[in-house]
Amino acid sequence: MDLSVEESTDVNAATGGFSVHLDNFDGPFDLLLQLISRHKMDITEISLSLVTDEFIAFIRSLEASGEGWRLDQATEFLVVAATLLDLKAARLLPSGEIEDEEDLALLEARDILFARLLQYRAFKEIAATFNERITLADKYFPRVVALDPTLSALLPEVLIGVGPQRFAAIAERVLTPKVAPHVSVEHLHRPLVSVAEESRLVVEALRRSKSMSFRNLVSDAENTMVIVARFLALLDLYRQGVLRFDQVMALGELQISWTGSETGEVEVTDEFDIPVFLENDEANEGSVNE
Amino acid sequence: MSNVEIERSIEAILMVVDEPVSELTLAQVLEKTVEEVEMALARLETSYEDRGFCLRKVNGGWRFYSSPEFSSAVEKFVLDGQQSRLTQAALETLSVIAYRQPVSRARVSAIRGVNVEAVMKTLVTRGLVEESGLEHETGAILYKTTSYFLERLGLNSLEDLPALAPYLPDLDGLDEILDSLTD
Amino acid sequence: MSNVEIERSIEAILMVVDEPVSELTLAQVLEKTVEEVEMALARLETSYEDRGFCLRKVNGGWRFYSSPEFSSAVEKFVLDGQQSRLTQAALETLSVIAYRQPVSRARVSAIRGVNVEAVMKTLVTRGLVEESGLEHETGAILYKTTSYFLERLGLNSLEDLPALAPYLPDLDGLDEILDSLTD
Repeated sequence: MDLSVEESTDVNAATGGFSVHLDNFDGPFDLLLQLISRHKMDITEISLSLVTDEFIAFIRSLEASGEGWRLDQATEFLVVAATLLDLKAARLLPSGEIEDEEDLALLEARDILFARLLQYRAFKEIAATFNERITLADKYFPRVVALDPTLSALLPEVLIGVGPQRFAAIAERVLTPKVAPHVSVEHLHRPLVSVAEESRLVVEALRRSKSMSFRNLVSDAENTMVIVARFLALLDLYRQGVLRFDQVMALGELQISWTGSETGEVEVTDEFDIPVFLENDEANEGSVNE
Repeated sequence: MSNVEIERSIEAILMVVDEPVSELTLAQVLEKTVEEVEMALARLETSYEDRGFCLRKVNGGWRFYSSPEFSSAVEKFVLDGQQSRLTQAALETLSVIAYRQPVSRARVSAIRGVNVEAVMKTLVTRGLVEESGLEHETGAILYKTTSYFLERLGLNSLEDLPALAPYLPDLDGLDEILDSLTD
Repeated sequence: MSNVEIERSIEAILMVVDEPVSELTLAQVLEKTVEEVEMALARLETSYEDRGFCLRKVNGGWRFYSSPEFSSAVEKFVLDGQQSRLTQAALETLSVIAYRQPVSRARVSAIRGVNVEAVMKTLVTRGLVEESGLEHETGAILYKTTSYFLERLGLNSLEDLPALAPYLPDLDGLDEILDSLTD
């Protein structure tokens, strides 16, 4: 992901705002490290508020960028941002002795964040040495030569060492694509059903028939989600006063009659279609940008 | 058999092998002790210092390699084996696995602060990382590096990995705190 | 490029190249005259006089060989039981060739995820695998198993190889999967 962000804030009014230029950042730790190292600062409380401002500005700009951001990244960013914000708030308050539990918790949160950051930085630096090693290792070419015919004639009979069945099992294992195991999450990703869309279908059907049973109205529904969506649409339309429910007895047939206009736009709600995200790691599988 | 004869015999053998040979195998063939063979190998290693080739121990075995300074000349002959480069994300993930193995994907993810699923797949597909049983408590799949990983890094064994200590400040109990956090 | 550099470059090349290399080829690669290369080779030849290997010109090309004085050590190494049993890497490569023949080395490499050059050479040397024409599009050498392979596995014909699970992707499908993973 390449992002170049220009952000002006009044937080740093004295210097007339600042801009953030970051390339190829990879998660919140990565970003924090970049911010800290760009200011050539120790990870100290003094630098915290400046770094916090930049971090938050970065998150705002991500939001504003229109391309949105991924849930798993977003939650990580938010956790880090919230911790930073807490720490910044503590900086703004008059300094004094640690008085209560909350101050202690704040200090602990800072230590934990820094510890994780230090750990990440350690592996990032190691990764650089790995890269150097691989680059160097690629420059050594091994001597790989066939045995001289006079010598290969001396070789004892080769021992394959396994029978045909075992041999086939090896082939099967080698030929099977090496794909990391993957927990299917398709059941968590039911195709989204839009209440607004179903609402339009319901209005259309009712205008045509004037009166329908709920059973008929959902007879062509592919799954339960559609049935639920149409029911929600009915409730919303009822609230707008364009239809009437009749149910002779409890749990009996639900009859719906259209009382609204013959033509024209019916206001369609979108309150049911606002995405709700599950805070579940598995639900975001495969949606990472690496 | 004199020291020089041991050295010359080792040279003669390594000139015909197509895969790395361990000190033990050489010792058995030459009817010498492993120590004698090790010393001979060390002397040979030094004697090639100004040559266009060298002797290296990678992944537990010895063989001849061309010297890296002359790789550009060699590359004109050896078109094969040009490996595609690993991304920064793959390198970072690989280094976490190398130092924390066996390790679950969730833990690697926690240390890097991002979802590592796609990167882990790439590393497994490239043969650098493989499964290594299940974590006792959680049942999560554990991963470790392969012997091909050692070859690619030109390492003899995992013990030759650079120490993590200089990179990771030795704060008292840091590892324990981190463990409890990332579990 | 100094005389020493010419010598070192030649050493590096000859150490890893399997086929004998002519003076002309070396001269072209190093951008030197044939005379300069000849003189460098002569100096190198002399410099190996007390080594366990030597440089020899065979069939118009130069190549490293073990010195004849140490042939008994080399023969003992070759005859040693170590060499008669196939390694796991060789077995895996052999199984890919057996079930996907005729197949190029690049394809076997792609399936196994590692460079198989050394192992393929072993399999050819051991008479289990042989060349079988060229791939139409790429001109790459194709390999197939030999009748000696069938004999050693105790089979009458390739049709007697146990069938693999039907769900395994064929080569084309597999390549796509591999591509998509390593992108």
